[in-house]
Amino acid sequence: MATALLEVKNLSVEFSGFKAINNVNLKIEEGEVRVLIGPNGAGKSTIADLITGKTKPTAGSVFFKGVDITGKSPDEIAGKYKIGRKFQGPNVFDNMTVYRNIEIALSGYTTVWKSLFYRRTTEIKKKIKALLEQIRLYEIRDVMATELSHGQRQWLEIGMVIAQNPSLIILDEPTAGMTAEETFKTGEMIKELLGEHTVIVVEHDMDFVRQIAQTVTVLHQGRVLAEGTFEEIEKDPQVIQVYLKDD
Amino acid sequence: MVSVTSIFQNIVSGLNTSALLMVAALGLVIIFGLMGVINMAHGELMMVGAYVTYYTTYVLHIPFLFALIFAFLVTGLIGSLIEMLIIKSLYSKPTETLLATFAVSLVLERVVYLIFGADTKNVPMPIPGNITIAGITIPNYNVFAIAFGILILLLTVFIFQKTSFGKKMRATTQNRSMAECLGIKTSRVDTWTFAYGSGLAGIAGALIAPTISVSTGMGSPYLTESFMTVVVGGVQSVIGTAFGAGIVGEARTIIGGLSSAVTAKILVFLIIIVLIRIKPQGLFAKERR
Amino acid sequence: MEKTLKKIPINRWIDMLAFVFILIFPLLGFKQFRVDFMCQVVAYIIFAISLDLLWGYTGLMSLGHAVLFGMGGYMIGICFQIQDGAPAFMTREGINEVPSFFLPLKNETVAFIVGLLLPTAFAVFLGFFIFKSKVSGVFFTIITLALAQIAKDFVANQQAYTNGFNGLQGILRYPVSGEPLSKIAYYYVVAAVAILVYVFCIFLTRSRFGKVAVSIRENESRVKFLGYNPAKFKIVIFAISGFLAGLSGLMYAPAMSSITIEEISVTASTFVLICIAVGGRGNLTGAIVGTLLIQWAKVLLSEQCANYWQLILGVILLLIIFFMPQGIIGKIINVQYSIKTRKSKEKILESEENISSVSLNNKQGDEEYGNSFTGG
Amino acid sequence: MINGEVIKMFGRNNPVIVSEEDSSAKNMLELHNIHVNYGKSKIINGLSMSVEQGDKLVIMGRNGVGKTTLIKSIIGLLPSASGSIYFCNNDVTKTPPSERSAGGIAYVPQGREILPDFTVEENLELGAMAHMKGSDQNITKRKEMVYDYFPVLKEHLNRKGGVLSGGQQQQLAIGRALMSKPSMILLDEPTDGIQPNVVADLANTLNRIRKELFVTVVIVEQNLKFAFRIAEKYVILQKGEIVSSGLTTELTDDIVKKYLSV
Repeated sequence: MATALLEVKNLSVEFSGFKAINNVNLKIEEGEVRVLIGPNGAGKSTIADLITGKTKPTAGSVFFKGVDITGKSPDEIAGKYKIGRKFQGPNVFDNMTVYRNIEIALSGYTTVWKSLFYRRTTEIKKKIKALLEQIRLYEIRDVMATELSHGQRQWLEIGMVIAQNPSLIILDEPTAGMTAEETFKTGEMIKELLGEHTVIVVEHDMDFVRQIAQTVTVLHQGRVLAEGTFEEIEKDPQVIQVYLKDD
Repeated sequence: MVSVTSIFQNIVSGLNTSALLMVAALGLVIIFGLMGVINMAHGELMMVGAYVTYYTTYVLHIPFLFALIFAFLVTGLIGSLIEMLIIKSLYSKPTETLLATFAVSLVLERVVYLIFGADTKNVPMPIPGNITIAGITIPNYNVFAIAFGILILLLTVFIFQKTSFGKKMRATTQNRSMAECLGIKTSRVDTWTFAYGSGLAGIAGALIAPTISVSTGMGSPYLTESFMTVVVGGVQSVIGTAFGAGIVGEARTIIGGLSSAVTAKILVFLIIIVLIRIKPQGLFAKERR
Repeated sequence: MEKTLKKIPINRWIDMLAFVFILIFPLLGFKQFRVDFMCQVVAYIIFAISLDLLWGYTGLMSLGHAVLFGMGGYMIGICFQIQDGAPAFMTREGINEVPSFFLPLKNETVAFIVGLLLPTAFAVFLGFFIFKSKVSGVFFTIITLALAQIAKDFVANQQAYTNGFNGLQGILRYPVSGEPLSKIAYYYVVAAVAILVYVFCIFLTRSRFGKVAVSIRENESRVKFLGYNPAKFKIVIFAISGFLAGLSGLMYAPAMSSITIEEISVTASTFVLICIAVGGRGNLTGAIVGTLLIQWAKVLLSEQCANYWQLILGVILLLIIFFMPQGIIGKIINVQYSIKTRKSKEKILESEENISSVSLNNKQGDEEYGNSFTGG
Repeated sequence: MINGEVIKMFGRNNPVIVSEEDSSAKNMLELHNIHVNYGKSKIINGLSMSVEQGDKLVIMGRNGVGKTTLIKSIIGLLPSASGSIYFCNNDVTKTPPSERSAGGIAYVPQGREILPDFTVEENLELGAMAHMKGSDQNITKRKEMVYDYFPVLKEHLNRKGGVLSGGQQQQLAIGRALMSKPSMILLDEPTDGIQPNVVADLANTLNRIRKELFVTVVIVEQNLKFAFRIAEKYVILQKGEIVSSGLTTELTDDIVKKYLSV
């Protein structure tokens, strides 16, 4: 059995006494779409932080394509191991145009030397144009990111993550603060991604999860509570209890 | 060989530098450390304190102690005006705050220049003479300055810990939104806090005034000194700043005694650069989660 | 390449105008001391551009940039002082022989190169310590503030080597084959260097390297997750900025024929900040226009009302901060930007309307809309 | 205390004799079509709601639908982009939280936000400090009132707030809110991270507080059992809009399944 794309082995992290993540094990296969759900404070975003190197774990390890990347710096994980991360509130470059936001995210030119001699070849221009059309922002490519609507800023950041052509994409609540229509469109956009990339989505919006999920992992108080298809999860009494909090 | 007494002499005179440095840095740690406002006019507020002392003692012949209080009130008033008119609308913009307070320092310096003229002023030494203990001579004024410095430190700690203003101020700096929800008018607390910090700068200027020739340009070296002390001591802690002042003051005097004041400053500068790498939040800062 | 003339941003036109003005300035019949002052202003433009790279583009506000400027100036200053043995200020201090570490500076080109490399190396040293640590931007500003204060005291204190408070006089305008350059010749040398620096910075800021610098200013933590190591970029930018600051010092000192500790102090560092803040940061034009405006305002105002000009400068800076935070040129660029994107902004509004309109009608049909999907 | 007739326990400026039955049903809090954004994202879009004096309302909905944002806009931490908010018939839409707190709204935030460096007693005093014109004697009486509801606080008066357990911090936060003698108290997920047994007596205490101090309670809660014991009316949010409301007795299972369950 080929080694999993991403494997998290008994991972834990403690913030001054409080165990935010408690001995979590995860295995994500190449091309899979894994959704992490769970009530607030379950540790969903913390897992994303641990994988992408934003926070260092206190125990356990993260393997990517069989290589131990635990505790490596975010720029190495993003650049060398090609793990792209979309943050919760859209996290883009405000006073740069849509076009420049995508261009800066293009992978392959991240060292000082390469960035000095980068040329915007026609091939790159075609690639950016296709990407901008995919996230429906091509017509407003020379508008500053600050002036986009909330949904459009989320799409811009999704576009930036794709521009990194990562082998693993982590999306942190991509539909937060979106209208129902924008949520649906984002679902379509992400489904287009699924072919070429493995995607981990951290999400609250159940309709959205139903729309895209293959396997769902439910986290509760830093532990994996349940794992399975959306239908299984929906019927799992433990999950319902946690969600209705009538413990 | 450097005799033992002269080492002690250095340490004691170092105390004086530390005391003056502490009062100056206390004002800054409140404004920069707790409020997060980079106040480039801190030196000029000290200068204003010095000129107020000159005017009250030399011209109006008011006793030095009252002159100190008067310096505190005048600079505190100026501080509250600066906060209300300028700082309040720039809270979320650190760069603009820095440039604005720099502009204020230019204006303050010129206004005092236009009022008092170009020539330097000399504040009469309020407590002349000195005493010698076990071979070490200490100017009486230094003893007063050290005592007054410690008094200011204790007073500040008392106000912060015990008075309702102090509690409101600490609540506002630790959790502004929660303080607001408890009914504390945080914008008014900001004005009072900035005024208190400025007042302390005024007192520092007043304390230094008799020991130097007061000129409108005297402010800027103290700005850097105070920032260095706050960085060494710990940006968030009043007590840390007192220790920071002790270290910077003593280091400057002792090393100054051995080689030159400038080499001392360079050494302190290098300590800070290395310190930033190891313990960014300063030596004595409380571990804030 | 549809690079039509209309596409060139407006501020590049202003740059061209500014440089044309600088080039024809000596021919406009101004008195010689005015031309001499403009020569110093052009040297200061190079200095302002070097700081704009660091602060305007990368967001690193240095309050001690004049120290790097001074390193350039003092190297060339010492060079001309030690041409014929120990200068007066050394012999007075009992040093009759030129100290060994100064000897290489005797040669003009060596002094020039050291004047460039010393600030660059110092910037790398400082950058390595500050940028590699997990410390917020404001500490960089404080450290550079302390640097400026200490550098001024150090130079003032080393009477035997730097002639302390009265600085170094008699700095010649790079004599070629024995004769120092004429004032007018040197003016055009400085202007040429300024244009070269400007063109280099246009390339640098338009390159991807420049865009990474801007993205570091905008959102440094985000840049890490795109695979960049911001610390490396910041050190390189600080080094380039140090190099150019040294160059501006090397151009300024001969124009002024002297260099003193005033030019390397906190006041000098913050003065160039005001020029960029008033002009507008992050577009090079602001640094050029800001320096021209504020330097000339300083000279003309201090002639009329010597005691007031600093007060007026303070008030101008306050007005700019409150009413035109992005500076004069920043304002102009924003106007051009909003005109240019008016069309595409209408697209946003349209697309927003059709989004909300779509979601309006789908709200009524919430039920069927939901089910039809899960079935798929 | 005579059943049905509540004499104000301690003299607010105008001693009011109110009996529960004929309490005029004037609306204490009214929200008219408010829109609240967080940055550019529209969290609350066009929400209207009213809360009457003495109401016991619970706000429910899945994660991320805007419950906390709604509470924060009532206390004023988040400005409402449009629409208006009336409290006791005066327009508080633009007033800062400190004025709304002075007007009688108390807020117990999610995560309690106890000031860690202050002792338990200091935390309580902070609650009253901005509302006190009177002398110290008045504060001690209020503290006694709080100890009556939360005796555990009395045993830890000098301990720093930061070292208390979740449950204790919760009781301190509610006690601190009561120190300002509010007429309305907002609680954001009080049972979050609290052991079940503490949750049970929290419900009883809240009911006692409501009855004896005649405080209107608005509570954001996902724990249905707890909510049913406290509240009489409910409101369910989805994507920043009210999708269902009414008496808690009318809350059917399929509404729960549709809007609340996983």
